[in-house]
Amino acid sequence: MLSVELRQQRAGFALDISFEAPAGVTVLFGGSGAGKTTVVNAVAGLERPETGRVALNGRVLFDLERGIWLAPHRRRIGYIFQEGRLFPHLTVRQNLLFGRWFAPKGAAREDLERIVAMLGIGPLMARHPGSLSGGEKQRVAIGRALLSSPDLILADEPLAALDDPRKEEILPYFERLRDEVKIPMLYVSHAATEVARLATTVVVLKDGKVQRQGSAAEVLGDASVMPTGVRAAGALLQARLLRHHTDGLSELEAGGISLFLPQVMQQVGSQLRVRILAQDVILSRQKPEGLSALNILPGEIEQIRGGTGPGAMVTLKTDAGRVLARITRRSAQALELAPGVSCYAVVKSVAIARSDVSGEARSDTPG
Amino acid sequence: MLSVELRQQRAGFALDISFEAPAGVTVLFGGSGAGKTTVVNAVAGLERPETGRVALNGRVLFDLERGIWLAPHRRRIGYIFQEGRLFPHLTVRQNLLFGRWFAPKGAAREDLERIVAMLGIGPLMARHPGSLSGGEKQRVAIGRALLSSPDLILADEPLAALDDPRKEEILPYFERLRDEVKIPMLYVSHAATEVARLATTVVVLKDGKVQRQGSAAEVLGDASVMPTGVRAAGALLQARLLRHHTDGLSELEAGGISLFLPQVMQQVGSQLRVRILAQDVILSRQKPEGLSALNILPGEIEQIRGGTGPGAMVTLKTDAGRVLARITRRSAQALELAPGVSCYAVVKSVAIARSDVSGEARSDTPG
Amino acid sequence: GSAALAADVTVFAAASLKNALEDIRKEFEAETDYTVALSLAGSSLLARQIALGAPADIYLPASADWMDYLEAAGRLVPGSRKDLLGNRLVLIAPQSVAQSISGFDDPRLFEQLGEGKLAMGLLDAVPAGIYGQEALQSLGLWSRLAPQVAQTDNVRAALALIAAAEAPLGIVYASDARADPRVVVLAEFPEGSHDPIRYPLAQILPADGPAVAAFHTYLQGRVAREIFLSAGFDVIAE
Amino acid sequence: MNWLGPEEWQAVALSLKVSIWASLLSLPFGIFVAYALARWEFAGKQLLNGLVHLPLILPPVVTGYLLLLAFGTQGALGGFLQQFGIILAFRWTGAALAAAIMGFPLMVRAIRLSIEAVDPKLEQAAATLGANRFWAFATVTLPLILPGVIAGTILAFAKAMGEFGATITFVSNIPGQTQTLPSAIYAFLQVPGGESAALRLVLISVGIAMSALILSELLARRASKRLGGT
Amino acid sequence: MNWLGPEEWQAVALSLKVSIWASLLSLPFGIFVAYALARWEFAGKQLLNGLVHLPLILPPVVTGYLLLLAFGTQGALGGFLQQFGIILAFRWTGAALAAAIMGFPLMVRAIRLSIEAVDPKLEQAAATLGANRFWAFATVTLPLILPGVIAGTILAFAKAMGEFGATITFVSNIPGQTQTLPSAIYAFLQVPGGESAALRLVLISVGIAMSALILSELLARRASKRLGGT
Ligand SMILES: Nc1ncnc2c1ncn2[C@@H]1O[C@H](COP(=O)(O)OP(=O)(O)OP(=O)(O)O)[C@@H](O)[C@H]1O
Ligand SMILES: Nc1ncnc2c1ncn2[C@@H]1O[C@H](COP(=O)(O)OP(=O)(O)OP(=O)(O)O)[C@@H](O)[C@H]1O
Ligand SMILES: [Mg+2]
Ligand SMILES: [Mg+2]
Repeated sequence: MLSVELRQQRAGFALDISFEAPAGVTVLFGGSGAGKTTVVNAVAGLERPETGRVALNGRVLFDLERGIWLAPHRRRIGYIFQEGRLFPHLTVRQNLLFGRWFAPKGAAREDLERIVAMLGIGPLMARHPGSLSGGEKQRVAIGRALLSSPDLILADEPLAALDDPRKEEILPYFERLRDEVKIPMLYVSHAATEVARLATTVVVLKDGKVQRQGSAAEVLGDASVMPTGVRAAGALLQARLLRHHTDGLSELEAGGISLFLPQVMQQVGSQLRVRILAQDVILSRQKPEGLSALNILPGEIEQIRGGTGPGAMVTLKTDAGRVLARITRRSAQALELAPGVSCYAVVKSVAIARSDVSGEARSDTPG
Repeated sequence: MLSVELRQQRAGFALDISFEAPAGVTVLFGGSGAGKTTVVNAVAGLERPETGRVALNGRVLFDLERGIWLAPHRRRIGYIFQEGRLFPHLTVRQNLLFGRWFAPKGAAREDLERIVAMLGIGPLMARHPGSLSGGEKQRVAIGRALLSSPDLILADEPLAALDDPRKEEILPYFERLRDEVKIPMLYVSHAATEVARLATTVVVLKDGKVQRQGSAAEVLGDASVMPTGVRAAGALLQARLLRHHTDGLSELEAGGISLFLPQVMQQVGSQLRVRILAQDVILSRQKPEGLSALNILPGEIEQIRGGTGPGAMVTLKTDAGRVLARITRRSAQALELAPGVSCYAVVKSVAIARSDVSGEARSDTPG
Repeated sequence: GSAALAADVTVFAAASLKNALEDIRKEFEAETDYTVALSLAGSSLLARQIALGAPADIYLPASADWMDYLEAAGRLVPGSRKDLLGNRLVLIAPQSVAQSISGFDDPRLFEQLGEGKLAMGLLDAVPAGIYGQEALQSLGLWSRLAPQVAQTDNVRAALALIAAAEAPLGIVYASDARADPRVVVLAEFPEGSHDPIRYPLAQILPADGPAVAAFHTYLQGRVAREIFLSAGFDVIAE
Repeated sequence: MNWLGPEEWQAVALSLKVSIWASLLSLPFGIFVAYALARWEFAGKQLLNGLVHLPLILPPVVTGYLLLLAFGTQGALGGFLQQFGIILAFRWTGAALAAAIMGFPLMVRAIRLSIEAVDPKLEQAAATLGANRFWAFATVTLPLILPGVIAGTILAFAKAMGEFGATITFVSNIPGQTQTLPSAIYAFLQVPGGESAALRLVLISVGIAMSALILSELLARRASKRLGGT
Repeated sequence: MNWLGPEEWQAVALSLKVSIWASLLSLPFGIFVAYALARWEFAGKQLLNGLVHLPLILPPVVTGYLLLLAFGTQGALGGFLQQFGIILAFRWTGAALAAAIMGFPLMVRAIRLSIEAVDPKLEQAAATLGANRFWAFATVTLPLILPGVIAGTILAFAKAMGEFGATITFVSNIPGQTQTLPSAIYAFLQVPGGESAALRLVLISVGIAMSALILSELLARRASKRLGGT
């Protein structure tokens, strides 16, 4: 467990936060200038705040009121920087093993082979960072942080400098990190996809304050705190993988309702989290027939919120969990939607991107 | 008109291409290492290929067989670099006016005020690049290239280093560039969205060869050449803006069919292009009733292509144009879809992102 | 000297004596089993080094001042100081542009100089410069020549200026002038126009061992005398 | 101050004049050579590099002697320059030349390193905006290497303030013309009892050069603070 | 070769020995001082910077004289060192000290500039991986500044090969003991007919220093080619 308490005054910016990060991945979420990097750097010991206290599993990293300030190299924290910061004069192997030279003798050692296999960087071992692509660099940076046997992993927007295909290439490695390696992680991001896929807990920062803290499902379902706006809002459903069909679809079960998704690379029986974007959901009053969409969830409308724009956000209570639907106000009127009205949510299988499904718990064989 | 002919041999890579770029925006599209940067740099004169010829509006920039090689500063080409490459010691204003010092006396001068207003960088004029955000830097870089009175604009993945919100912030400026400034542009990208929104012509490069060349609609509709895969495939419809409704929706007309979209910031009467992603389209055999989706396009199935995965790509001929739908093979069988069968395409208004609609022709008042 | 490499005798001598002293050293080493090391530099520098404990056994500077300085500092072996050599001061010109003059009252002296420079050692610091100024003053030429004097940090540098014909006139030692074919001697300064030029010799405390005494004596002997004379010095001793 | 005689004040003034001219006049050459060494590949690059460093390697007297042979009134270069009324021998101008040459390696080193730290892609960007090589250099690279240029100039200046061997060999010591501070210091050290006078001059010389160095550090720091990122 | 006498060979050998020791022994100090100047803020930083540059500013004779006063057998430091059997004055060790001090500003400059070019964020990264300051420097910064370290060392070496004024003043000019190449050249230039011998020695000295310089350029280039980006 990580407990953080910080205060810091800068021209035009005041940081004053306090939060506790339980085991798993805590995503620090917030817009530019919210203070995310400041928090992470203080935890790592790279910047000294005015006052505050950070403790990790009971070990005090600093407590400025008591005059305690541990040097960064004594904190045993693996930091994954946005720009990688690989050592250009060392090979990938040497970069990976760098932290090991300095790890205390008794520290539990991550197995190099295992990490290398997990990150798929075996073929790069003899190369220098200068010749790696952005995505490859970040994978090596992840490995390097892991192999220093840290008690906590920090990651400051590790994907921000990458383009979409490369992001998609790295995200699964962070999932594996969460599920296989089980080192607590503080992960800075301002992308909802990353929150949805990785977060156990989300801490939303705004202007140096904690605006909200909660589980990923809670925070993502709340369009008001999503800094990237309404397009990123969506529901997180907990589902269990029932079976893989021969036509390439996977069948999941959530609260007794079947969901069909393009093949999910997980073992039958695993618990999954499925993110369904509000804008991908169609609502229907009658049970739809003859539609190509395979997922139809009956439910009852809980809430309708309209904004200034043409859209309305409908919360539908289904047996699978709450589903958000973003529809036009015109449709809401035409269908006479109101709280208490029962209706159907229609979701295409193919609308659920692979990046919106992720394993919830550790599966024994990585996909 | 730009005509390009290049040959270049490198260890493990051979470039041998020839294409003509008509007026408007030509997007050079292709995966990493396809040779895009090599082409653009040769056109700009920053790298000298082994042999080849490039002519711009009849003016020969180089013709290595005839021993002609114009120095970069004589080519009158505005290059927008991926990393901005602003001059760190100059203010934004000085950066913008840099090219003007060197432009030939008689050159048609872009108006500083107009460009600054267009790019929304008025408040930044006195600042230095070091204090700008990534998106602001790129806007200044665009302005700097424009104000050098170029005959051609080159842009090498100008958005690749930005994250999504910032990309979304810059793309409209490139649209305005295309529509308002009318300087021909060669734009390197590997993002389908950018192709869809900007391209007049697309040149697809693969391993140093031109794999395909055609209009944006042709190339985007072809899943086989989309390097980012099937998820980016979609149709481009030509539509005319009919009216703005009071509930925030805009009504468009395409081949006699009405389309409802979230407010489009264009003048009534403008020609627009609307990209409809194949994965956002639901197919129905009966005319759907009581659905929240507002756009329903009747049509006839032209082709069904199945792959190895669970999906199938259905081409539907509608009065508005060809629409692509990506559905599961299971649905295709359940609905008994086959070429010649008539059915309905269902598209949610809100599924059409603002980034998927763009003005086709010049509109007199920018939004 | 005390290190293993060190020679039996270390001589600190004015650099202008290099050729002669090296010849003498060779003869001396051939005749005896002793070895001699010559440390050649400016007289002032050597004197200061000796005052600060340099391992010198014999000091042979180009002027009496610095010997006086060491004597006052109590560094000399009592009774070992002798004036060993003398020298004469000459007026020289570049061989290529020299006009012959009949004496220091010859007006062609000024023709020869023209607008050019009169090269000589530093007037306050280099012995040849000090003697030269004194001589010109006593000849009544100083006030006319002073504005055109170019001072160098040693006599050889002055000679180099004449040899390169950069300066049309110079004042150097006879011993320097005679060896350089690019210069000609126009006139020799008369005895009495300046203090006698003396190269004093002395042993430095603590002079130990027979080698030092032997070389001290040898420098005053017949062989050394021959060599000094042929190098253009006057030999004073005996 | 009355603890310096008029000749000594003259030496101070002359040393300042010589050092300022030496450092400023060699600057364009220093920048050019540094640029060539940093950015271009050409035959004889190593030779040029060696030549630049020569004054560092040679005993100063030798450098002075070579200067005398080349730039004296009888020397080939000296004779050539004389046709244009430029006389170096026995003039303060010659002292400036000697000081410039002795400081040149220091200047070139400092500037070259700062050029190597500037991304050549910025010059490419300037080229696409219409600037030819010269203007791209003058408007982009030069302002960016200003800290290095300042450092190099001041280093050359400081070196010039202390230069003695080459100067006195080349232009000798003529009070008011070529008697710089180091020559005066040397002269004082040659006579018994001259130490205190020499010390005074040393202090003045060190004071001037140190002030220049500290100034250059401050200027360079300010210049590099003005820049942020690309 | 028989165109050099045994004494001259001795001078060549001694100069090499002195220069190698001078440049290698001052290297750790040079790196430390360069690092302090590049990365730390501390009171007296400008003073340290000035002190480092002092040998550049002072006439070499003055530096040598100050060394003699401090490290001579009568000097405070010299007396102190003598207790440990370290004698510098009039020994080749003293020549090495003088050469080291004269070359120190050059070495520090070169190393400092290359340290400033290394992103301190890389050291931060090393710290998060458990490396303390020393190890972060030794394993990250040091390898990255290798080109600068090589350049600085070779510059100091070249300077040492040419150093004359401070050396002859501090340790005199005793053949086989303290007579370095420049001192031998000087002595030859003081007598008629010595020029050709002096020229031979100059050529040897230049040849050695140039080879070292070219070698350093090649080494530095190879070292920096090994690196690519971050
Ligand atoms: N070194 C600094 N000195 C002064 N102010 C700073 C410094 N670093 C950051 N700030 C300011 O502190 C505030 C918080 O910055 P911080 O970098 O922590 O934000 P962030 O949430 O990481 O933003 P981003 O998403 O842009 O990385 C901002 O207002 C920023 O301008
Ligand atoms: N300077 C160079 N020397 C040798 N090979 C190079 C050089 N620059 C690029 N290449 C190679 O040439 C090929 C084409 O590179 P280019 O940079 O043009 O590709 P690209 O299409 O721009 O790729 P990306 O999308 O990654 O920017 C690649 O195989 C690349 O490795
Ligand atoms: Mg940040
Ligand atoms: Mg590229």
